[in-house]
Amino acid sequence: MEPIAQCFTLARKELLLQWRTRARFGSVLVFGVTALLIFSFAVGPDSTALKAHASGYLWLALLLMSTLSLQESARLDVQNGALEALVLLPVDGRALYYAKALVNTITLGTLGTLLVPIVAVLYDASAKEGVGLLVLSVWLGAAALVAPGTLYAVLTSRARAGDVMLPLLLFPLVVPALLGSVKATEVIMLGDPMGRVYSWLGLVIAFDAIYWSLCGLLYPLLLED
Amino acid sequence: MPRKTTIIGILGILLYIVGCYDGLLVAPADRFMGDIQRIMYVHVPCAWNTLVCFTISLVAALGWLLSGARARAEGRAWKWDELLEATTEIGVVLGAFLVVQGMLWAKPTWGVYWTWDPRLTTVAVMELMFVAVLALRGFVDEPVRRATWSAVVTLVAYVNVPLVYFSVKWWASLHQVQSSPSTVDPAMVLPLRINAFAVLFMSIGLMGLRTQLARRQRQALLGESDSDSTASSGGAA
Amino acid sequence: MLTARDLCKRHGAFWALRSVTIDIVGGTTTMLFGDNGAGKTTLVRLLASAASPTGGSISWFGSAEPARARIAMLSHADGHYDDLSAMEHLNMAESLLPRVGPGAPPRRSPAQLLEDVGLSARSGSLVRTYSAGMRKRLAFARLLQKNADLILLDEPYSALDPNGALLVDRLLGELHSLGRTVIVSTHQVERTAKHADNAIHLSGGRVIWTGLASDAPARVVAAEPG
Amino acid sequence: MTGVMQGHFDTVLWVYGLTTAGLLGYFATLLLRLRASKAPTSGQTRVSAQNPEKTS
Repeated sequence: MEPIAQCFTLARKELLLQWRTRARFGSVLVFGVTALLIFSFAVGPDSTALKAHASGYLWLALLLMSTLSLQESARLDVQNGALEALVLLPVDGRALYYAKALVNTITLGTLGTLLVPIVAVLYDASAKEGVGLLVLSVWLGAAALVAPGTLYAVLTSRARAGDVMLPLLLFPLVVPALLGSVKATEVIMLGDPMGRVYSWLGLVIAFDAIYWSLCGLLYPLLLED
Repeated sequence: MPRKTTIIGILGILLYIVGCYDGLLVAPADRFMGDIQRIMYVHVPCAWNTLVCFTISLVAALGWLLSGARARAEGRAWKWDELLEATTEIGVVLGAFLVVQGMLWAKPTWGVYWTWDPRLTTVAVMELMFVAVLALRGFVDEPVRRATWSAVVTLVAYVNVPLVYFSVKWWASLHQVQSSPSTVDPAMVLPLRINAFAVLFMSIGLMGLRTQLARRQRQALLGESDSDSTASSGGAA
Repeated sequence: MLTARDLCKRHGAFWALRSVTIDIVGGTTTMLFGDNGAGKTTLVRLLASAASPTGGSISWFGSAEPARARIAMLSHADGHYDDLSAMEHLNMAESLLPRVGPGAPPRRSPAQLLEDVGLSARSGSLVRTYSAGMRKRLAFARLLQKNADLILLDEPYSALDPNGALLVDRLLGELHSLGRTVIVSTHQVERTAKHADNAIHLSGGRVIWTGLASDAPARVVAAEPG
Repeated sequence: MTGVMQGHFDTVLWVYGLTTAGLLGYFATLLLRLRASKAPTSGQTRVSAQNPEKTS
């Protein structure tokens, strides 16, 4: 069974697992909303400042949620040695990676999309350049967090102090994608007279391209015992 | 008999003394920035050598990942892992100096300790990424797994450095133009070059010591004595 | 079929296996026995290519590369997803496994496998709700699904009730009659000996005796208990 | 040593001092750590790292 077909079977399994553990998805979403609320308390009720930095808060919340959902999806595999059982089946390491990264992106992208209306309400933000573009920037940024995140999660879920290690490894790495996403979302929300949104999105897409390919190559190396 | 890397290290220290003397007292002050510009003679060499160290870490990571099962089984591959641990730590130490120097330079020049200057911000992010590699090594006990995992993370982090630089450059250039020293007077190039080699030689000396320390720690962890794996990785650097 | 030369494996400073050399003939059932910490599980994992040796070499079916499609392992960790059902596990594996070659025996369907291990009644409920014995039965089903030529069982009798143990007896007998090569590590020496051709006694990471399985129980009784 | 921004020589000294202290300090810590991790006793038979049964 060549890797592509294996990848779809594994993706189906991942989606089924995410559906079965959707209670956790809900709690991560509530966590995201709580984070958004707390940012406003941290900044103060000055609505113009909140509105100006709404995209920053959205991405901060997404970043914090990403570690939670990435860690959980890795834990499901490591628990009971399920990942090893698949590796010995044998299943191609890259198929394992892309299936998991794909479903992690769907999860994080959905979480991000659900946060958008909440950001709109809390910070009186609106998408001047269109909601479609805003959701696209959310999904591109989510994919950028997930590519290295999935690679690191399979590693930190088996290391001591893994829950500290994942953000410690992931956050500095995703700085370029974070800058691109925050700026892209910002100009989408506040208006983009000079049309710079595509250059920012281009930065995020470049990050995606590099890490979706590199991490796919490196993931199988982490499966060897 | 001190190993050849230690000799190079001592040579580096001597060169460093000469370079600093020249930079502090002999080279002419910069017409606009005055004496503060002399910080360049330690700042720029540290910057170059930080990148050199992390580049060697990349090579060491690739060396380990591409080493065949036979090389690993016979212990020849450990020298890559030791080199990675050494150069990553030295790179992080030099990077820390860079950040401190950058801040001490920024305060008198721009009145704030931290400007979002793309170079300095890239160094800070690079520092965090490679500190995370060292932290990861601290949390994994099994040597083979630790070697493979840190090699993978080093690869992923290194690829990110140019990306961070350009994205921060775009992101910061919206606020203020990037500052760089005025035209470099030839008399200023000499101390810069001396110190560049001085810090490089010192780094090599440090690598010699640090790889040996890494090997000893691994052997202590594995409870083995001075086994055949050391014969093959004698003078490591 | 399966040979290992000077196999060594260390975890930190502890040598789990000290230069073990074994030669397994195709179609035979070999029993590994010895106290806890003798290195049985480590040896099983190395032979199943679930771990790589610190020293020494293994050759599976004549090649240094493990043909994992032809090797199946039952390990302590059952490898299940708590949030999937037995049927879902087998259906997933069915679509992941390579298509059966022209000459090879056809694979049993998930339903048939669940029938054979006595799990058809609960095949739809999540593994989370299964008892230890039921989880083991699912592990057997997943193991049998592959029709592997080399089968490694790490203490198959553990966590099983009496009729579960009967199931293992039937399984060992069936694999033997199918001419599969089986390596089973166990503490139930007497019971397993009935199904095994020869045996290897491990202690302190070394092979201290090899011989016919029928002679094995005597060694265990002779050795002072504990 | 003329220069528009006079009087920053002390900052320069600080930077040079800290960098030198850092470099020499790092050298010193490595030497100390090496001495602390005493060289393996060469008296022991040289056990192979790959196989405890074989002395290399």
